[in-house]
Amino acid sequence: MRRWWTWGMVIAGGALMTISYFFLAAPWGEDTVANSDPRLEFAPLLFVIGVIVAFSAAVVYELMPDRTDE
Amino acid sequence: MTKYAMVVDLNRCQGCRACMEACKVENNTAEGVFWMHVFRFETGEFPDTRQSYLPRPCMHCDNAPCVKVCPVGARYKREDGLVLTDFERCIGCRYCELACPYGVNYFNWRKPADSYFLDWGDTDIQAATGGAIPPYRNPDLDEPQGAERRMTAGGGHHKGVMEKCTFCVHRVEKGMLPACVTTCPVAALRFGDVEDAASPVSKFLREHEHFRLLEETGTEPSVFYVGGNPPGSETRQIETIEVGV
Amino acid sequence: MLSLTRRRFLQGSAVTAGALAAHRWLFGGLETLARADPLAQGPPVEDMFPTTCWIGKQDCGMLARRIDGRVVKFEGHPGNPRNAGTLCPKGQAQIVSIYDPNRVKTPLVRTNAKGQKGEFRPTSWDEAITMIADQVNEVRARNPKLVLWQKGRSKAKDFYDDAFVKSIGCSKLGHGAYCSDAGYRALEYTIGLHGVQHPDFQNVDYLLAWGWNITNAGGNKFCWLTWPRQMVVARERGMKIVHIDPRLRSAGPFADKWLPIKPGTDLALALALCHELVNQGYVDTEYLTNYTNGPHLVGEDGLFLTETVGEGDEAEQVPIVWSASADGPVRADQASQAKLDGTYEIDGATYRTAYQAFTEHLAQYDPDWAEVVCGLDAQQIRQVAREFGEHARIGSTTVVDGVQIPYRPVSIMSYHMAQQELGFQALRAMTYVAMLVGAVGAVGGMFSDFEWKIHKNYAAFEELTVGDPPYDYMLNKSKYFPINTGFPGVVAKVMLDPERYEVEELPEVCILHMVNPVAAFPGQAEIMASYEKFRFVAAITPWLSETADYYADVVLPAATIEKYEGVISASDGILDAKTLRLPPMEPLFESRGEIDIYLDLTEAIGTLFGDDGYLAVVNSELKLEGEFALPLDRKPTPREIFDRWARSQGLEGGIEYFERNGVWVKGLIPPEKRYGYAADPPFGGALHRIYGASLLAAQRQMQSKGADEIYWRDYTALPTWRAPTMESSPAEYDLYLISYHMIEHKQSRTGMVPLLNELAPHQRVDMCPRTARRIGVAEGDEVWVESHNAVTAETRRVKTVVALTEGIRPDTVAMPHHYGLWSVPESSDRGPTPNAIYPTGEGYMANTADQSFHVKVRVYPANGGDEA
Amino acid sequence: MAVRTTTPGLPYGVGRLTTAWKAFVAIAAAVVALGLYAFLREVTQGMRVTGLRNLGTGGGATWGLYITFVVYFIGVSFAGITIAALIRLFDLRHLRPLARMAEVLTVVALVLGAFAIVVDLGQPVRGVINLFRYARPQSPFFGTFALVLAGYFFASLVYLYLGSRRDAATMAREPTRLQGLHRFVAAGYGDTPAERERHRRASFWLALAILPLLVIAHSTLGFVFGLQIGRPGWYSALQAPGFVVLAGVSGIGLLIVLAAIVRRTCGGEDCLTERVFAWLGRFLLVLLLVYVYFLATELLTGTYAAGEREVDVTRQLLTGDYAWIFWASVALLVLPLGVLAWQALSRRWSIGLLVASGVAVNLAAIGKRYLIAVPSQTHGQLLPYEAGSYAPTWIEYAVVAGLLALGALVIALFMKFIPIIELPDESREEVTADA
Repeated sequence: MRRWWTWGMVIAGGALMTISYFFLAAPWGEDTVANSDPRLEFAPLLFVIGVIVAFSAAVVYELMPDRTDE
Repeated sequence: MTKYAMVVDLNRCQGCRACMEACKVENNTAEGVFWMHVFRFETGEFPDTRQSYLPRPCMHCDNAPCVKVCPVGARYKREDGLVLTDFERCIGCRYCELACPYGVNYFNWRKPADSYFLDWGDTDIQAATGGAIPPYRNPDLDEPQGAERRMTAGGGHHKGVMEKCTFCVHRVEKGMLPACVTTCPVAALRFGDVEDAASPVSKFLREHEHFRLLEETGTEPSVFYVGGNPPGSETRQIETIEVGV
Repeated sequence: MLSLTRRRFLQGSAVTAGALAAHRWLFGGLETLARADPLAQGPPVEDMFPTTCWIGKQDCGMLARRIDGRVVKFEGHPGNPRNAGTLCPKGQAQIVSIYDPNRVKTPLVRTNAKGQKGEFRPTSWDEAITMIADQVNEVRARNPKLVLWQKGRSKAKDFYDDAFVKSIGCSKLGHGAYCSDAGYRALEYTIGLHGVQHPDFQNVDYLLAWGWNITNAGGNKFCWLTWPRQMVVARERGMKIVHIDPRLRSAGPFADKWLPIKPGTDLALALALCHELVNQGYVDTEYLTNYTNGPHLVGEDGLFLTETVGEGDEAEQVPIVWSASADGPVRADQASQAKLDGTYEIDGATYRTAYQAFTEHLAQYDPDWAEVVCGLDAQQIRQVAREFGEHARIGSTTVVDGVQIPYRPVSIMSYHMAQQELGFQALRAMTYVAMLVGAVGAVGGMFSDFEWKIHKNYAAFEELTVGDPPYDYMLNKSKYFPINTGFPGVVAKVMLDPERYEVEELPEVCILHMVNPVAAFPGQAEIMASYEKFRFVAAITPWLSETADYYADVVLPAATIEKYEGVISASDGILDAKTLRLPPMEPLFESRGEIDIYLDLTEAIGTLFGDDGYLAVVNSELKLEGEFALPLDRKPTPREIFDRWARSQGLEGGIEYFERNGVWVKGLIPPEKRYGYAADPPFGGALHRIYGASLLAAQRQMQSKGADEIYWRDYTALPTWRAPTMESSPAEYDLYLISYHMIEHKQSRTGMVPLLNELAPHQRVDMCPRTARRIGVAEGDEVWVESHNAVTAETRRVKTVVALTEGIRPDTVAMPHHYGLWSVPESSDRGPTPNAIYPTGEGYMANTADQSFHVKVRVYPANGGDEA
Repeated sequence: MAVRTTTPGLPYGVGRLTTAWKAFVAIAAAVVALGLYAFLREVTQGMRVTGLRNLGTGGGATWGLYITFVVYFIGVSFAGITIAALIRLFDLRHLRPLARMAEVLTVVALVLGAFAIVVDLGQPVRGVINLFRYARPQSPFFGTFALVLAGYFFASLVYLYLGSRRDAATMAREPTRLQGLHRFVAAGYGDTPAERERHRRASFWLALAILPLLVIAHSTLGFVFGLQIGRPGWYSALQAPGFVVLAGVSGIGLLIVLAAIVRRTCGGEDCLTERVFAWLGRFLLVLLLVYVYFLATELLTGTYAAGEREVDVTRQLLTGDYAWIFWASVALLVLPLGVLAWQALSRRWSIGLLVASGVAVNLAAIGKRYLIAVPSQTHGQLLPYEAGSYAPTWIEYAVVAGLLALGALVIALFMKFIPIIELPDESREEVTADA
């Protein structure tokens, strides 16, 4: 359970970072006109949220109360 | 497809700085701001002295460093080659100014109302102008431009945002020439579509040898110079503009 | 627009004011355009209204872009031949002048003593006008000439101010003596045209740009903008420019060859060039024989051998020439094959032709001699002479519009060359350079006007009358200045010491029309002292000029561009065109156009109506006759005056034609009018004077009436070199000071335009780096520039900053002739004007009473306490 | 089980407000207020109140003191997290007393860094909004903003928090005004072996995740300058590594100073032993050596084969307007280097000298950051503009002082809630018992 959550958040956070950074933020490449606008507004915010989620995993990992004795 | 470019004929330029003045009035730029600047140069020693002039608008680079570094995409490049500043998005970090090797960016260091030479608050003036500051205020600058409908630098002259030469986008979109080009008494400035092989500028460029400034930096400027030489290490500036802003 | 109306709406309640403040703080306070009428809905009303430039010299055509009736920008008028849609920096910047809060807003009356910073009280137009009228009438009753009307800038046709002068019969004083008058007189004397040298840019191949400030100032007839337009095209055609000037900057990159001549030695160079042209055989004998007084026989007394023809009043002196066919003396008007050169015996007396005298006179002036005098390289002088002669293609002709005309594609462009002690003679000698190769009035050759109209002075100068004292205060027809156009510097000296000049009556009332002598004229000290002497001074000016500030009893606020003025020539020398200045908006404040002012003033004086009144003169000046004539019993509006003029010219709709089109292009100037050779009679019938006998005659009269040498020494038949007076200053005054015009300013009249001050903020002294090293100063250092008057041993100095350039002779320093203002806050603290250290009067003016802008100075660091 | 501490009540002065402390806090608060006032003036009147001006015809520098301190603060943050991470990774038990103050230093420095960026913006509020809204990965600025200020900051925060739980739990047993807070922070930490094990593991992986982040973060900061071909003196591959190392130097330097202060004021003599300082000293020495080497190579390239404008800028540093700052900074780097080397060789470490070195290298760091930012603007124009000049106004000094004071204030407050030194635990006792 604890592991599930932890890894879940790490992966989710990482995914969010990757996606927002590479696909939702201002596009890369030659298309000069387009790339002044992010594909999705507030994509950078998503990136930051991704960071937060990923690192929060550690908190969850430690704070999650034990259900049953291992 | 259109791609605008400016061609400066250094064989004609008289260094009179009328273009600078036309720019200032057309775009209502504040004290100490020269979106168009004309260098006056000198080389050699008496009596073998050579003097020359070099107008310096924004280069509207195809590979514009300012566009690259802008953290929020306020500085953008248009399909038609114009490099503009969305002054409603600009956060005033001035990174573009540092990235630009030509020194064409001008930041609004203070409130526009404080930056226009004289006291336009004068009641008699106000009565005549309805409070426009400056009194020669150009309404076009307050309108969004282009397909993007973005407020290009020039409008209300925000405090704390970056601005620069827009190739007079508000005129160009009306089918007019930039103010500097129109006013040049000796037609040293030319402007037009370089994608269109039949356009006068394309033709002129084909017929004349030309160079661009600081090509080694790979910025691919849209401003071409015909005649004369790029400034070298022995080039001295004379009659420099001293700005007290 | 929207956000504006929102803002205005928000300002309704205090609550939303807070919200607004927050919004502004958050988003940086977007300032949007305030409309003339804040409640106006919909997009602003925009239009383009034609008018003409007001700030510069030549009144370029303009379109005023108006938003809701407010002017926001001036564009060049595309249809105006002079500027074809373009404008110079001043033309662009003048928009600020309209809205300048520093303008004189109401008529002012002085409340403190003169000779100091003025204190004024605002008053009504009526009171101001009445005060002036009373003063004028009081003096007019005794002697109208004691009213002095003084004019600075010439804007448009001067009918409305001339009419004032004529209708009240007062004296008129212009500013030409500081401009190019000596040159105008020289050309009127030599070829009969009113103007100085300029080329036929459509055809010229080789141009001597002689002191022509190509990149910064105007030229003959046009201001800066039009000449360079033609010059750059000519260069692209292959024209070469030889730049003769102590400063390179005036030609910048356009000098193909630079002759950095020593200031004040242009006469020497001109003579040397003539010497070379003659020696190398570049002489157009056909022209010289047929169209100049070269063949006329000159006796040992230096005067022409003449024969009296006719009796009594009909009697006239006809010069004699030596006829080759008759091999004897023959009347010039009957001679065939007159000999151009040679010395001949007639009744035991020897005579030589004027041309012979000229060439013998030239013998002393070879390039090696000039090398020393002018500080140039003799070889370079020879080369220029050769190239000039070669390019002249003597003997060739070409066809223009079906007319065959001699083709001499070499010319001279000189404008303010006359502003030197030897100006008059220098300009004559320079004209000879063109005359020797027959380039005057030829295709591609030397011009001085656009139509071959002979000026009345040509005939007048045949007999120079030297009258007896007492003289009038302008010293007209005096033993001091037989040729004299009216020189404020002389008037000042006369007013300070009338006995010395044998003058009895001095002017008492002065009306300053758009003129600022205190700041704009050299000899500042004398000028200022002289205005103390006026009993009453009235000034018509848009800004409080320094002269008005110190000496005006009444100041009338003149409008800037927002007024009617005209008629204005829009010709570019090729097309003939006319335009008017139309007000793009109502005059701001209580200011008014000059025409309105003079209508009221003459009405108050009582000279507006009637057969020799103001309106009558206006009618004659504008040639308003019959139905177009102004009725002489009703005060017209300026618009009506120009409407009648326009209709008299056959223009549909009268003034509305100009309100619609801005400019009236009449068509090409035909070759018969442009080219002297093609004119009928050729050159307008004026025989070109290569030998000035009447000058010599005048000199003898002056001597006989006891004038000092300093006055008569330059009245010589042939231009004769002598060292300028300044050369006798002590050795420590080791530098020449010259002044020049910057493109960013216009004399003293743009000092209050902030947009221009931004480009050229303050005074400076241009100096060669090696000179600076010698003096021990660097770029930007403060220095004293101290001038020395070689006649009075007086010294004057000003403090300014060093500007280094390799484009100036090491023995010369230069200062822009602008700045030195103090009355308008915007214009003050921008450094001194060189006029404060230029001496005026004897030794520093030409023999024609025209100011010299040359003086010896020393320059030394201002650091240290030598405030002595 | 009672925790042995050198003082009665809560350990390391937690919860005890001495007059000296109060005075310090009062002064700091006052300076913060001053800085805030200066900043508000800047916001209302525009940045004209600063000494910054446009490049080129403006004849000034558009980035100045603020950016200098952005770079400096973020540099400082380096130290904390590195030390902490190293301690976890290599289980350097004797250094554990340093861990928390290091972490606090990091978090605070990052906050100040963020603020320093904001005060440099012409449109501060809009800046905060638009960066989250439009920030472009293509802009080196993005790296600084997103990676450093977000990721890096949050990582350190988590780190700090998890590390504090145990001490919070320990103190929560004492019935004090802070009990509630400590309970909350402890979040039910029972110090069971399982929990300890989990904490050990979590910290290990965090540390592992942070170290690369760290390098990236400081490199991107370097790229902000290093990628600009248009600025002589900036365009250099060495910028990034240079930034990382100088960051370390300033960070460790400041950590030494902080540790010394804590040792003096919170009675940490028992655990902040000379051994700890010696280790810091050696670490600083190594980083210094590396940096001085970079400096030399940088100078060489700047003078030797460089373009004419590069040389121009370098000349300004060596002999021109900026020479005094440059040589002062160099001295402040080389002298400590000597001192530290001597101490390392003689194996005798004086905390006083270490603190002096720490202060010195930090001044040097600030100087160097300034020299990276400014001269390339005033003397680095590629077109022949006149050389410019830049002098900060009192507004800028006040704002910067305010930021520094803010940092000091936060740390001072923190010390009164959570012990700035990790409490010793049984494992440590066992170690000492065995010894």
